[in-house]
Amino acid sequence: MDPFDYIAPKSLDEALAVLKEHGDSARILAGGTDLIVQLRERNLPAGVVLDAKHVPELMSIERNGAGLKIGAAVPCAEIYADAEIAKAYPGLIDSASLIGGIQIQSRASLGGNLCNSSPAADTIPTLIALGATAEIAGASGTRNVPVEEFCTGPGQNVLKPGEMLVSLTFPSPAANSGAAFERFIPRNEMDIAVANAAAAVTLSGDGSTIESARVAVGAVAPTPLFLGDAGLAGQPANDESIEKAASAAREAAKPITDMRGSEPQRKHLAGVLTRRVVVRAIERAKGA
Amino acid sequence: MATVRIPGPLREAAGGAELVTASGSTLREVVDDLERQFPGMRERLVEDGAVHSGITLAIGPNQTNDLDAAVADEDEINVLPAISGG
Amino acid sequence: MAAPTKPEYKVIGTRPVRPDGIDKVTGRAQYGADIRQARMIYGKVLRSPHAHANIKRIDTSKAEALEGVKAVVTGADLPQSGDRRSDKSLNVLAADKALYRGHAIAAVAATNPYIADEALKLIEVEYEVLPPVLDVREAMRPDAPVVLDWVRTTSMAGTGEEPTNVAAKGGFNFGDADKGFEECDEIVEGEFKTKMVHQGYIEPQACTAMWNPDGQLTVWTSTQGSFPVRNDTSEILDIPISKVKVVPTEIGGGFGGKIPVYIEPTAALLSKKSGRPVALRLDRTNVFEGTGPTSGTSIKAKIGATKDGKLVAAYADMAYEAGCFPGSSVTLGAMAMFAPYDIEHVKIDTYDVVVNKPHVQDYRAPGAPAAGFAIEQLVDELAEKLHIDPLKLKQMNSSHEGTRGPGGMPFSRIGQEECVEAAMNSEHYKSPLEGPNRGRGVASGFWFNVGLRSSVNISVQPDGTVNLVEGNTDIGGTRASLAMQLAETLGIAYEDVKPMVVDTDAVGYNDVTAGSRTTYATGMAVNKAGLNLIEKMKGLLAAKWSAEPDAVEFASGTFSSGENSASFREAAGIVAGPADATLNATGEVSAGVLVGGGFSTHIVDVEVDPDTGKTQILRYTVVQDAGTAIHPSYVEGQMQGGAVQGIGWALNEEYYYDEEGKMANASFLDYRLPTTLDLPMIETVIVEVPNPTHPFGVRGVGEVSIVPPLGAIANAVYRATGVRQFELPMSPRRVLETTHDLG
Amino acid sequence: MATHIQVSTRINGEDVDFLCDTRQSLLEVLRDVVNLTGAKEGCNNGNCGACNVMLNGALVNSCCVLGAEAEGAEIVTIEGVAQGDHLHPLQTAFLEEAALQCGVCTPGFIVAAKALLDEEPDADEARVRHWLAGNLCRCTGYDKIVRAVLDAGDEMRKAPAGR
Repeated sequence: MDPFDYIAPKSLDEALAVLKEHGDSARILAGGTDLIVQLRERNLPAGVVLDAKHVPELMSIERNGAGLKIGAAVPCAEIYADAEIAKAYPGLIDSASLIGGIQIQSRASLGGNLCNSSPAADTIPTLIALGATAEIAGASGTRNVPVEEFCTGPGQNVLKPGEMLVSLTFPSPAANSGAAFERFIPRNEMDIAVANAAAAVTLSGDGSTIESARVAVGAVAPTPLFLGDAGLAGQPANDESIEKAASAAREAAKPITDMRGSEPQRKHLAGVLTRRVVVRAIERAKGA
Repeated sequence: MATVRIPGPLREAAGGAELVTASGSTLREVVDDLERQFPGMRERLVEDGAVHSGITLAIGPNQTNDLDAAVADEDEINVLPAISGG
Repeated sequence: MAAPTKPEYKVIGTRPVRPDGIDKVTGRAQYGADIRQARMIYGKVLRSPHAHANIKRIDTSKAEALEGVKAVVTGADLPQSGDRRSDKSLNVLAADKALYRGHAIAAVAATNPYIADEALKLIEVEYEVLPPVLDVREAMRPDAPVVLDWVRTTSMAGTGEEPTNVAAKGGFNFGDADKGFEECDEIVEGEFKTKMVHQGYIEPQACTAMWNPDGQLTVWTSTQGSFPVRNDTSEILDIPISKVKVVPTEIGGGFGGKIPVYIEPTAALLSKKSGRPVALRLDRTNVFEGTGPTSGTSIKAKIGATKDGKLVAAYADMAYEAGCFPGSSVTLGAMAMFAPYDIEHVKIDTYDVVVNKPHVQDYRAPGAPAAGFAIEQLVDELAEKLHIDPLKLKQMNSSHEGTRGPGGMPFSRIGQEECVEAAMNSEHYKSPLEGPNRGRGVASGFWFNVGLRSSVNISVQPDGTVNLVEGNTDIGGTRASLAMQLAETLGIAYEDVKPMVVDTDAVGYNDVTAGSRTTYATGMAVNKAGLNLIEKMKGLLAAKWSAEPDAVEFASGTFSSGENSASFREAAGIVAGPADATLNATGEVSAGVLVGGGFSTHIVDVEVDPDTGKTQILRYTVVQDAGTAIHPSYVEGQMQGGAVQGIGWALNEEYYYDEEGKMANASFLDYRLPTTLDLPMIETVIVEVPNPTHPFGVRGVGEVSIVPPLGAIANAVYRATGVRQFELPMSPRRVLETTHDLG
Repeated sequence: MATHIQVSTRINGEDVDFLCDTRQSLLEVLRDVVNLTGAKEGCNNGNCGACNVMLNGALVNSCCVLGAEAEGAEIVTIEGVAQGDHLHPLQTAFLEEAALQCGVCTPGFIVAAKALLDEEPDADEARVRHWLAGNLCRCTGYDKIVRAVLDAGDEMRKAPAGR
């Protein structure tokens, strides 16, 4: 590990100034559960480590009529301990309570998980399904990017030198809507997903029809894969529709074989998990 | 006379027998008697004055590599491959 | 068959707190990496990135020139006599060939670990990369690349002529297997494969070495055997044994993996060159890539029975990976394979095979679990075909006293029948398993007690308590189990014995803490020391009491002669006086190499997710013969711990190699040890059939519990899915791919 | 570039100032700078829990925290769990239940379990197993560890002052 400077700015402006000065060589530290390991094991070059946890915008949770805004560095444990979030966004809780063990969840953040941009990230499919938007700040101002457009390849994303992710904004859940996330891992805890999936659905008032849906699957392509409505919108909320969505997920999956799973296994799981999360999202939409 | 069970690979040297008898009050004397009966057997069992590094000996249920271990007439002696680790 | 009743003990069978407990729950206990010495510097090892390569050139000059670097060593710094260095020495630092990815090539010591890391990057090594040999059966082919050009096949019949990877051929042959199979009505067979797996101890290897100017070397290290480390270090460095003192630290798990030296000679050389104490600690990836796991195996096996369920004949062809040097546990595996069963005709062929992987080491009951994975599935299949309950079939064919056991020698009194019977009578086995995708499996297993050598010193303190000085490092509560045996022998309270593990200069020779031998064999030495002390005290008391020496008796903790009687503590006061602590005794034992035997039978219920192939353990019971359970809690702990290691091996653990011979999962993230959330409580049933070779009837309990889980879980998965599993691990991926057509 | 940094923190209730290399993890600082070696390195990448400490009231893997992040923080390590010569109920339960064999994972388990029981002394087996899934033990099979934590919870409910 090469030497680096440690800086803990107290404001967003100060943080952006540090990024401007150091450009590419600055690494942003949130929970550190990925970054510190990468600095150590992959000798990731870093001139400066910028600890983002003292920047108020990155550490706050805000609610207003339009939705929910979670600072990029807020630890997962703080998110799932929030009763209001748990009630309104159970799909998010599925993800936040699955990352690593308790020790990881007390540090790891949504923003860190997104910026690490792993194809197998546990929160990104959920962020996509929930229609979350990433707020990115840079020297030239702020821009907003839908999460499904954030990742561009394994470990690659749309952030440019000098930019940092500030927060994630979630629209308020519509009436009769529900969301769910599930991943498949060989053990019951602590593993990287072999495959994962998230779905959010809004049902008609009588619960018979799926009015809209957003489905995403992970670990089956170079980036988490947004499947749009996976053919569910306008379809009856029944097994046949769900099976078609599962089939769409299997078709869309273009996985690789590695030590965590084989190509046919991952394609198969993309279907299984899509079916499971759509079923649970529908149940939640119905208030079950 | 103790009974000695000869393992497959050594049977040719023992005239093909699986069970042979040999006299002696210690393993060393038993080996000496085997050599008398089947010339060439000693070098398969003993090297540099100790049990051959490729084998282990057992008197009844107890393995031992002590050539001075006592042998009784009713004992069965087994010749085993050497054991690594444990 | 009822287990024999055991004598009334006062201390044995109770559950006291271990003497080293407080230090271990408060963070004070010092493990390998906790040693701190004045002016200590930090060592790091450069490792081969290639599985098989000739080393053409090593240039360390830039590393040596780096500010803060105090020493650099390579294999050229290790002494050599003859054509080449010993395998042990070559494994510590390579010579002209890298034999596995992770093979140590060079090492540095610097004033901090970051400088040491930087120095490693400055060492230039020119490799000529060779094709790696990674699969045991492939390695046996005549056209396979040869890993070590000096290896010839050895066997009892002699030594081969041609260079080969098959380092040894062996086996056993009792009765007439060909004829035996002709007598069988039902014959089942299969070919089974297991992958290399690691012991997975949580503490990485760590040592500190200090080479004094007078040539005296002190090594603090985390090891299962301080004396073997002393001997190996002296041999590899070619220095007198008397110049090496090994101080064992507390040890954070071993399971067989902390027997050999990997870093101690290197740390010693770095200390000699730098004149400073050198700490050398492995990281987790080093541990996976650079220390010895257990063999990957390939076993072809066949067994046959008559239609009424009598096992008649068995055959096995067993090939075990030895890693980069000869010496796998295949012979032990062969000896353990059929041991639970009384079978007249047995033939086993064994092959010890060199491949481009780390040199294998012992791992809990080395060689036996893979053998169990094969035989226990075949016995289960026979039971199914013969419509006999699987435990009933085991009961009908159990080994017992007098059965020709491993290697041909007859068993003394053993407890296989009692274990099977206890399993049949267990609440678990009597409770029906209901629900879809669920299955129950059972399996038995055998492991030896290793005897070997132990020695202890005991001394009576002025207050009548007794210090017990021993040399076996305490991995799982042996300070307690040894103190309890001494207390029982002397008729005193457990709390009146103070056990301590000391360095190699301070006590007689002790073999490793391994092979289920410490409570067993060192326990025998402790018992002898106690008896010797009692004899001494009888003589001294006789003088005080003006009695004949043989007129003093000792029973139930009391010395007596005529009118006189005294407890141990009183007697100590009488013979030695309050200020005199010269009363002492020693005990030594040199037990057979492999003695006695322990058996175990496991029952497991699983549920297999038909969508994902994932197996969940619903319920697990371990039945095991402990001979006499000295400290039942720690006996249960061994039973539970071994079972869970077996569960990990069965379901998820493996060295996952890429084609170049790189282990792709060399971290605790992807080498998947079971977690709390993967397991239920592990139920235990301790059977006690006293071991006739031990004064208290102890059988070693440390290892056999890892033998049955692989077969038991495979049998349960079969009952849940209808598909037999021939390869480990039975990961979700494998179960899914063997139960589904995924196109 | 400042390769070293001065940090003021509180460890086990005492003010501690230290100078560390910016690269040093909190685990390295505790072990090599402050000389508290109770937290252990098992994996150095957040997958075994042997290095667990409390950082500002949250359970963390100290191998995945920079020493520099300890500025102004409140840290509790295994060395701070017992109060003087008074063992914490978890420590007593681990001893009485034989919940350790080699003991190298024990500090992490006790720190982690304390974080749970301080908030939820009535945690049941399922909750305990879920909470401790980030702590690896290779010796015990976890049975006796889970029992010890459940027993300690009972004890703490009976005598809350014992916390």
